[in-house]
Amino acid sequence: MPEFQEKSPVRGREQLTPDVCRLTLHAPKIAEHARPGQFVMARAGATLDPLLRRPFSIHKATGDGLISILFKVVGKGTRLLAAAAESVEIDLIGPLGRGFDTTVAGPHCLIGGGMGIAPLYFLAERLMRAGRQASNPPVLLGAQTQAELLLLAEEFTELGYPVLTATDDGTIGHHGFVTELLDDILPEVQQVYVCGPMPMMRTVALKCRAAGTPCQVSLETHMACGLGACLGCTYPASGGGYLHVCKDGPVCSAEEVTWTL
Amino acid sequence: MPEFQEKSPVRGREQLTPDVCRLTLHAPKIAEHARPGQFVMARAGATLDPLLRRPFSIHKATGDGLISILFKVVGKGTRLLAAAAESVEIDLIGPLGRGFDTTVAGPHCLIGGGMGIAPLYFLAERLMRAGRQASNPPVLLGAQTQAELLLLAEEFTELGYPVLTATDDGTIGHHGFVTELLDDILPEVQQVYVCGPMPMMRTVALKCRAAGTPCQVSLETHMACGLGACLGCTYPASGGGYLHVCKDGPVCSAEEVTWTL
Amino acid sequence: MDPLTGAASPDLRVDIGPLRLRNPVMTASGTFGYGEEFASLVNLNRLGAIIVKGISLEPRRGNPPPRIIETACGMLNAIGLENVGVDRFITEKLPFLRRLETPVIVNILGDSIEEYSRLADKLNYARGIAALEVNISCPNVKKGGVAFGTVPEMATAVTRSVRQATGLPVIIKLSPNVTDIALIARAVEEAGADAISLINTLLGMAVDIRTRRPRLANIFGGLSGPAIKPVALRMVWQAARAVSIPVVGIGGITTVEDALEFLMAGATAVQVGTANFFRPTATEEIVAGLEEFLRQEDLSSVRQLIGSLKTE
Amino acid sequence: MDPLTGAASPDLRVDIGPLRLRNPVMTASGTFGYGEEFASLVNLNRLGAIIVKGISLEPRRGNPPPRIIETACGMLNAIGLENVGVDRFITEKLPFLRRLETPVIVNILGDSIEEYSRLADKLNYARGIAALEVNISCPNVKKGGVAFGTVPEMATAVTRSVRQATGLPVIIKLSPNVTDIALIARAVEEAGADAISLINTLLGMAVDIRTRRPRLANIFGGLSGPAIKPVALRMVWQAARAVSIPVVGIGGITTVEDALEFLMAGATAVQVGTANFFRPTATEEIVAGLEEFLRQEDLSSVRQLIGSLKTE
Ligand SMILES: Cc1cc2nc3c(=O)[nH]c(=O)nc-3n(C[C@H](O)[C@H](O)[C@H](O)COP(=O)(O)OP(=O)(O)OC[C@H]3O[C@@H](n4cnc5c(N)ncnc54)[C@H](O)[C@@H]3O)c2cc1C
Ligand SMILES: Cc1cc2nc3c(=O)[nH]c(=O)nc-3n(C[C@H](O)[C@H](O)[C@H](O)COP(=O)(O)OP(=O)(O)OC[C@H]3O[C@@H](n4cnc5c(N)ncnc54)[C@H](O)[C@@H]3O)c2cc1C
Ligand SMILES: Cc1cc2nc3c(=O)[nH]c(=O)nc-3n(C[C@H](O)[C@H](O)[C@H](O)COP(=O)(O)O)c2cc1C
Ligand SMILES: Cc1cc2nc3c(=O)[nH]c(=O)nc-3n(C[C@H](O)[C@H](O)[C@H](O)COP(=O)(O)O)c2cc1C
Ligand code: FES
Ligand code: FES
Repeated sequence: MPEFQEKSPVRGREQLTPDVCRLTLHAPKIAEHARPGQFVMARAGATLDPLLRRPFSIHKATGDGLISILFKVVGKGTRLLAAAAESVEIDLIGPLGRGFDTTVAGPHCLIGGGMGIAPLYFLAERLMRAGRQASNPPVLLGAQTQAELLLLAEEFTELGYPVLTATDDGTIGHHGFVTELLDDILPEVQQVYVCGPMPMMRTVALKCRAAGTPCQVSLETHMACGLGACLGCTYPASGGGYLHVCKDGPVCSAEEVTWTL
Repeated sequence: MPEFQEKSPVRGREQLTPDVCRLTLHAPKIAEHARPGQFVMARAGATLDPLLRRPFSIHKATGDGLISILFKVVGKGTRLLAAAAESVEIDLIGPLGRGFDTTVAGPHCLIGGGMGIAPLYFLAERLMRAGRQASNPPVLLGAQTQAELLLLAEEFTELGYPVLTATDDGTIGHHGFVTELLDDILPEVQQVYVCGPMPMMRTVALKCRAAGTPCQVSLETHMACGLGACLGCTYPASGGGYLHVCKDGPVCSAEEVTWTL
Repeated sequence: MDPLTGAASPDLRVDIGPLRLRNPVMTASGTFGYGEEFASLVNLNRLGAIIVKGISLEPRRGNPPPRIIETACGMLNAIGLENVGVDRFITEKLPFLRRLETPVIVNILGDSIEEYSRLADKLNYARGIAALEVNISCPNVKKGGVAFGTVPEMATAVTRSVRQATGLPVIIKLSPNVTDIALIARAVEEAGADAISLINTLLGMAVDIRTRRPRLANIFGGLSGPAIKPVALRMVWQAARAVSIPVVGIGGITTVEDALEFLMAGATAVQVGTANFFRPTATEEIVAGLEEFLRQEDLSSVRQLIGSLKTE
Repeated sequence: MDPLTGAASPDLRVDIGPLRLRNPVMTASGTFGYGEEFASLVNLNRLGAIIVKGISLEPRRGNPPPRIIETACGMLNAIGLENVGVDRFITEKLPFLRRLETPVIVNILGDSIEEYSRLADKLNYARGIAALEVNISCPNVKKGGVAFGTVPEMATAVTRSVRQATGLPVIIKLSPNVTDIALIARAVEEAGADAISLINTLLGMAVDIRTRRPRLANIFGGLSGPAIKPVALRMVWQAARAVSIPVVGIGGITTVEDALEFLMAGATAVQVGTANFFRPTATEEIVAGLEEFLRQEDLSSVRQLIGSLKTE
């Protein structure tokens, strides 16, 4: 699989909430080769603090050489990225890792929680493009509060997906966990794609297991390289031993993973 | 002597040459108490790389709570400062150190080389304000090339000082060292103030010694604290032992210093 | 009492052997001068203790410049233990410190066992000293031999001699440039130390590639600052498990989160060093941050955090 | 030949004992996988040598996660020496490496002297290996005892056994977690090492203050990256003065300036570690930068820089 390092100028910056930011970057090679579920390792500026690149799912990849990342400011690295002005160059490596398997037939359900929504947009767009929209159950999107969801929900709708939302504070959609929306839908679907916090993915994975529905999850671990070299990004595999999330994932079958939180 | 820590928003930014920058900062307490020759310890951003504050002479201090620093981008710290956008806060400590003795009577000559011009403007302005302009010999300003000098020379002229310039490349004024301009002037003056690279200050100091004219120099050393605490900023004193430049200086009598370069 | 909520303020007091501190945040020797230097920027009475620049029997000039150089997230220093000497310390520096409510700990250093004990003895007669901290590391001073703190027998000998010479609480400050920190920690505990503090700086070096010379006139310097925090924390944890006297954690501490890491790893108190240079209010901010953290976690005393690290 | 000026290209060749390298820039073990991982980002044929992830007799799973954590200008890792084992290395990884023009150095590790010598023996029979680098530090693996590299006698024993088991050049990779690096360096030189490399990671730790647990499942981790450069440089200088075999410098090297510091301090070659993670082209950039520096300084060979530090 081809991997590229590109110095990618910022071409667009949107502040979705005070701490959620979307950057659009010019990275033609990455954009061309990216598949849904893959990620980039990003670095802003020349400082050695923060030292390591930060992993971000590819949120959008378009024909004009642009990709987007959607992220929440949680620490030093994301703060630097969020502060990057127009035309500042972000150093990207990508596309990395194993993406979603989009070849599975039949109705599918996409479930995103928080920033886990990021890769799902790219997935939804490609599934649509592959002509898979017919009579799909809704995309399920969860977040802490309305502000995080407004724009994103609209974009899924524009793609042609029905959308159901849930918020922790009830400001929009279902008041509670997004996973609670799955029960009604699960019987109709033949494939679940989920990305979000681990407890959420675990709930979805266990529901899918009970229903016998295949489920693909997108894992998060600390990563130093993203290239399979540091062996730092391990996650316990169901068969014993470890998955290396940057190579064996980030997208794995829920059955490959140990769910012992 | 009062010292303050102020989070000082950038109120103005001028790019004099591609690598010389002037920042105007809102630091009312520092501006109020600053005396010519004193400096600030500055820090931009929250990164730990660079770690230490950087010392800069106070270039201007005005009644409206503003101070300016004039600096050349030479490394990480100055690069960060030069990149600071309008209203970004720079963390300043100041005013620090011993400034120029401005109580000396009689005609005086100010000699600045490169960024050593920075504190001399503040000095010139205060000397003028104190009514010391009468029949002064010219301010001598040296730099590598014209671009660095143009605006600064004009500002000294506006203060009412005659200005003579010298550049390494001869693009403006005397083609050669600014110190070469001193010989004609030295006999008329009773006090020399000099700030610039060490070899230049040494030449001036030795000329002044030969002529019996008192000379004040502004020293530069690496500084960790600027407060007299780390004892890192030493410079060999003429009497043996060391000067602590942040407390005993930066301005010293040329006779206090060992000139053994 | 919290002025807003009326709730009792969390208790920040800790005991370093016989010495009770109002809070566990001290200044590290050599990074806070003699206290006065920070008087206009920091409320000195908010600190747990002030540890002054290392004092020797005679004044010392220190090393030739350059003495300091910045490194990635750290700095190297080769000050060479410049100080005013014990006599001028007592007459010129101590009077200011005595007026503070904050205990003053005097950091001492010497070239020989005798020098340490004579220093300890002299300081017995000075009013206003709460404890001695004994620097047995001195990596910056070129003394024919190895540093006291790298050989257990030598560390024992210094500790014994200071212990005998003074009635003040004795904190032995350990060098990190050793294979087995627990060994040295146990040695000084057995020799009578009331507490240990660690780490002093890691021995380092930097080269100027243009001149092909060491960047420090002394060739070697001591590495300090955030860069060394992981090493310091590891050594504090190892030392705290090896001894039963209190351990004072030092090394790269800049924020309240850093301080909490050290307390949880087993430190009874912490010292803030290099951070004083670039963030002079670090100590005060850490004190405030500890109170805040205790409130958030609903704890009544900082002592509940000490050594609270869970490792299985 | 410089294509533009027609001037002879500066000579970057160096000898690591019997092993001649095209240039002195290698990849540090554990930070470059088995080479393939970087094939799409780096021109592997530009490198002086590739040192692969440490190999043991049997495959190892390594430590439970979390295994890595960022620190100030550095990172802690507790990979636990996960590797595919020597057999799979030879059948699965070596064929790719063999096709490169760049020499391959295999980093080996073991739990016992016998394991080291059996590994060395096995690798004798594999084609395409230029040298062995022997990791005697392994701070991450919880083995009842101390690390081989911290006790001169143990370091000597490992060196001897590997020396006897192989005809390949043997580089012994030293642990920095010792009081006296020169002592260990001399011990392994006397035991027959062709070269030494240093430093491996500094033992460190980090605490998660919310969970009050160590951030690494293994509690301890190895500190690497720019943060440790001053310590590494000091040790390289000390080791280079203590032995007459070549010294390979490692620790925080990220830029050509860093590499030059190590060469001047006495390293014959350097290894780039953590920098590969955040700047995968670091090795190539250093090679180009060395050529450029030699041109600027009008030097014909990089060997003129080695140990060129002036100290008085
Ligand atoms: C494959 C993958 C895809 C991701 N996609 C997205 C995305 O699309 N949008 C988004 O907002 N976030 C995403 N994350 C999480 C994102 O990488 C972290 O939020 C980010 O690294 C935090 O960096 P920081 O410096 O702001 O935080 P800090 O806490 O200061 O980071 C310190 C260290 O911890 C690591 N780290 C911290 N949080 C995480 C985390 N949740 N996962 C992995 N490493 C972490 C950092 O990479 C860094 O090494 C993804 C993570 C992975 C592994
Ligand atoms: C009292 C005083 C006043 C100064 N006033 C000015 C001024 O008005 N304008 C200006 O352009 N420069 C001035 N300097 C020099 C200025 O401080 C340095 O250029 C600046 O610190 C370089 O930082 P850097 O991170 O860009 O460079 P780096 O080389 O990356 O800095 C690395 C370290 O070296 C120190 N350092 C590097 N160069 C110098 C230097 N020349 N003097 C002291 N320390 C240095 C830095 O502070 C830092 O600790 C002054 C220095 C002193 C001591
Ligand atoms: C400039 C400087 C001077 C120091 N002087 C002394 C000293 O005189 N005595 C001493 O015991 N430690 C001295 N130290 C070591 C510090 O007290 C502290 O142990 C070390 O810097 C690690 O902490 P830090 O990383 O917070 O700075 C000095 C450190 C620095 C940076
Ligand atoms: C993730 C990681 C894995 C490592 N694995 C090994 C190893 O298997 N064998 C070894 O000898 N050193 C190993 N090291 C140590 C490095 O080779 C190197 O000595 C050390 O990281 C210091 O160099 P640096 O600061 O450039 O990274 C590893 C380092 C890291 C960061
Ligand atoms: S992140 Fe380095 S191996 Fe996965
Ligand atoms: S800069 Fe710290 S004492 Fe002068």
